Amino acid sequence: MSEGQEQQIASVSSPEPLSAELQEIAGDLTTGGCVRAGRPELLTTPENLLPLLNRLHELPEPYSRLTDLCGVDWGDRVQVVYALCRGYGAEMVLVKVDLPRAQAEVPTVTGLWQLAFWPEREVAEMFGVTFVGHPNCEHLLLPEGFVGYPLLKDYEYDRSNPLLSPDPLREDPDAVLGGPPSEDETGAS
Amino acid sequence: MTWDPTCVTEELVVNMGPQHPSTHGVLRLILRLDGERVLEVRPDIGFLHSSLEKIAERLDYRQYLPYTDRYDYLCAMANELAYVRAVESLLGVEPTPRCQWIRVMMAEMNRIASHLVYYGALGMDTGATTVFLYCFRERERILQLFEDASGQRLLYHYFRIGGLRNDLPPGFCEGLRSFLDEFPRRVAEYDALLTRNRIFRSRTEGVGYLSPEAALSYGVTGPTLRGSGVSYDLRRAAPYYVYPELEFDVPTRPEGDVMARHLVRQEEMLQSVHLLHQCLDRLPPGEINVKVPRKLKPDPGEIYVRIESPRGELGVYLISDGSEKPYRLHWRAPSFHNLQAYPEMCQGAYVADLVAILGSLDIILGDVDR
Amino acid sequence: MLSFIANWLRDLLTAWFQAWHVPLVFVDILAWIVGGVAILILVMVVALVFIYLERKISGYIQSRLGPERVGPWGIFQTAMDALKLLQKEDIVPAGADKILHTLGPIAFFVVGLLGYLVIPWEEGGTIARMVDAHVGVLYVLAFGSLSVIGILMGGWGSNNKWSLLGALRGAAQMISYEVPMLLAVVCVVLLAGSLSLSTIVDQQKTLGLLSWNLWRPWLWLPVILYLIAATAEVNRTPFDLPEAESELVAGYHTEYSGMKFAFFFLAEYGNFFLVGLIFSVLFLGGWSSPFGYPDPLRIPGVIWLLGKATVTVFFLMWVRWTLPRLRVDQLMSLCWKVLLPVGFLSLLIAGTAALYV
Amino acid sequence: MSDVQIFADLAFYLVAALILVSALGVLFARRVLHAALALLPCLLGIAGLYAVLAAHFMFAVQILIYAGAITVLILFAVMMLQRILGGGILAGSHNPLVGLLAAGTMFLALVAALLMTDFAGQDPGSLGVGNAAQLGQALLTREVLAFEALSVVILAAIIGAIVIARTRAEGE
Repeated sequence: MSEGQEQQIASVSSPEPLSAELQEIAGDLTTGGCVRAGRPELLTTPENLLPLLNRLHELPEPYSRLTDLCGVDWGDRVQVVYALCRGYGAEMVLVKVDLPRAQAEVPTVTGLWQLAFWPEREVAEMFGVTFVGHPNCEHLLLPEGFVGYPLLKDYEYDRSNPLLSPDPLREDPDAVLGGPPSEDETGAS
Repeated sequence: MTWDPTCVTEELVVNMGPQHPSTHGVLRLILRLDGERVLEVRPDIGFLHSSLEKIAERLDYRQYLPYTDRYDYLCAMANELAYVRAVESLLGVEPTPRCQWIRVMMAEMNRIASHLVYYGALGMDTGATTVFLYCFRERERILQLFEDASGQRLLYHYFRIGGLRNDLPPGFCEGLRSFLDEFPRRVAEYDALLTRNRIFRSRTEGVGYLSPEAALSYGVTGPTLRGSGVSYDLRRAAPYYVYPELEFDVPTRPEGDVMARHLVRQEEMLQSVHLLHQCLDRLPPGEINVKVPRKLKPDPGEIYVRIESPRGELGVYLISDGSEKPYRLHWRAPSFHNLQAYPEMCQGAYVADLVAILGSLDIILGDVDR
Repeated sequence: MLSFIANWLRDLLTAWFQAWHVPLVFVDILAWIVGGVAILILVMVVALVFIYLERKISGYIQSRLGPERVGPWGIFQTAMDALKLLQKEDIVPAGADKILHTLGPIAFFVVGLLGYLVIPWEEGGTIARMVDAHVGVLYVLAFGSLSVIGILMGGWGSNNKWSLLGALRGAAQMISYEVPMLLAVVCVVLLAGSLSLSTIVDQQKTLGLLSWNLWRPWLWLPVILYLIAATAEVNRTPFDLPEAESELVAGYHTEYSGMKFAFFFLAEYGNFFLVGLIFSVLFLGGWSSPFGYPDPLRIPGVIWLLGKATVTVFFLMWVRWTLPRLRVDQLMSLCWKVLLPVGFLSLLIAGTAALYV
Repeated sequence: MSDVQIFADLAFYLVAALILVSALGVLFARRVLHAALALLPCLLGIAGLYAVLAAHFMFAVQILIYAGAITVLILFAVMMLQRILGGGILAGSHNPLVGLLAAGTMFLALVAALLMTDFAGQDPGSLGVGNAAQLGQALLTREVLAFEALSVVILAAIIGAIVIARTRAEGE
């Protein structure tokens, strides 16, 4: 096909080394990296995540657009994957952070991109990752009070246990929503 | 009665949804209102969450395919396209040329069908009920063609790993061509009925502004982004299949309001017509399927595939561990990210604007909640 | 024809009452009751017919069929729907104000009926003749202004925030649009020199079609003004904000079911038809035949009036199924910044015309 | 003419009863909104009185202005205020003494006016209350000064209301 098309047919499972540019700027902040199917991947640690993202942002042609954020459970560790784009172009880099299952904490990137608010909440509720500094890490897709992290590989639905802990929203909506002091003024009672 | 100058008017907290005619599904918006003015909007999502990503880990690659239809039910072809392309890339399989052309054709037809629903729904949201029925009349013809090809009207399951369910049925191209000949006139009709209507213009112009910077930060894509003046279309930026060989424009509008997004979608329908004409003219003969093993066991590895769905950038992140089942599948759902920018657009809006802005985002709750 | 029947009834009753030594004033009272019941039936029938017509016409406009299952062409569909509504459970939401919740639709319905009392159905055929002779126009407007109360009661009494918003919208809208409507009507009154609807019709009957108020250039502004304001008064698209389905679910009648909902619905169509009737009386020559006076075709005036009103109503339906809805602030600025000045201007024009033409 | 007299008397008593009952409703309703709504039949009843007196113009105007506009305004204000003040307005009296005093004075004044007016010598037709044309003539010729003065007062009130609302809105 044409030049611009992403060359991904041949080499999904056979990674190649990183390009010189990425090697140079990211080398000391990463714990590994490769190019898979024409797309660079950088592996980093939670401490180095924000500096790395900042450095990618400061490139002459910056990887400035976060398009996606998701989690992967590798059994012993949980990985958070950030997909960054070079502006509105085809080039894309995946930044991956490995977190130990026992203490899965990673700084939030909501300060850099507004996009991260919801996906981080989703990863938090699905994988049990704590995003340090996230302003509001309540459940997003799952109901309030859901027990467990369903996208972890070892999650088992246990019929004997209830899926939900008591729902604060149902108990006292106003305390949760910060709503008006009382509802009965709306309509005469 | 004591006079309290700090007390202007009491705020009203209202739940819009989850069951509301204009939330386009089960979306709940928590509104804080000052009279008719909106002070704050907080979307509450997840009512349609169906664990599609978890389901993928329990099924093999082929079994999961029908689920992709169900996730964004208005553009099932686009979802199938993204998924099939991801799996084929993992397997190292390239579909035949005819198959690629047909896939692109189906995706573009689905784009028109999806935009038609958007168009009518926005009309409904602003109170013009008739254009909705007109749009469904035209959509019906596309659905009829889809039914001829795949046997299904909404959830097609037409694309298969390595090819298609079947070749185009006889009469399909003629039917499509007659539709394409008529459709631009219909769009002109909608344009006269809705877009150029003064009331509609006053309801949409300057309403729901989204700046390009905010769009970038929120990761807004698709027509919503192009309505903010950013010319970004994956069919152009990172083309796939036969798109590099096709000629089309990426319509953009600089205004960033509801009307801009509306006009972008209207123009996109015409561009799709243009694309479909080219597809019909150049559709090559030949095989539609390539041989793939009965048991699909891709080598361990991962792939991130992006396509331009009617709603924006649709991404599939697929990891294989060498077994028959995907190790992890993640959808980058365009509606999910577009909806996140919604409170930003609603600043200073009226209650009635909320509905129009939501309509202009063209979200599908199945896509948001997955 | 109507007055013939009425006179016959009256003579009969008078004879009976004299025979039974009952004071003759009861003949008048009875006549009023009969008239009231007749109007009640008329409004019910009109509402059913127009709901059916609206469905069929909207179907035609939207290139679909509309109801067609119950009876030939579905003509019994609305009647069946009304029957269905009667059987439905009457639900009063928790925490609602029961009294207001119940009174709302009734008030709306009754007020909607009262306007019919002064419509001149044919020559001299008004039920409240005394009232019409002095202030027919004002009377209609006065009772039009009361219909807000029913909406407010319903919206407030439902204990639903959407209903409340709808009721507030409705009240604000109906009060505002009363002003341009009054101005439009006053223009006609100025030219007629009378507040009586019968007199206004009488002045348009001589040459049939040609003497309609509609053709007088100095009344063209009021015609437009009245149509716009009246559409707003009966809450129809593009002014259907109080019940805006896509925004407020159904506005003030969200929480209504069964009979009460039917009352709201019937009264809405009753009001709608009343607008058509008044428009025909004010601008289309009311009961008079378009072919001159006396009618060469000998068709009863009622038929002409109903026909003219139907045409007006059809026009408004056409508008409804074509246009989108305005927003609240646009609605208000349209009323106060456009219609009101235009109203004053047309008053000026009509006054000048009344003096010099 | 005794039949008509009976009819008129009957209508008068009915209307008077309606006025009294609804006025009591205004006084004793516990919710202020109910009180405001009870005002409606009261005002309609007064319109009915005009109708009994064959003052049709006053009848229509009474409904148009008082029942149609002023009641709605009061309802509006009550709905809004009830939300502003949070707790809702109690429809009780805070100052019964002042109220009693005001009502008593009003009552005395009305009784005095009733006693001083010579009803028998008045021909209702000459007053022209029911006739729109005469009323208009009077307003624009004999009473034009009072009419204009009133309109100025109302204009001032409107401007005042706008000013108050404006400063409130800016003070947020």
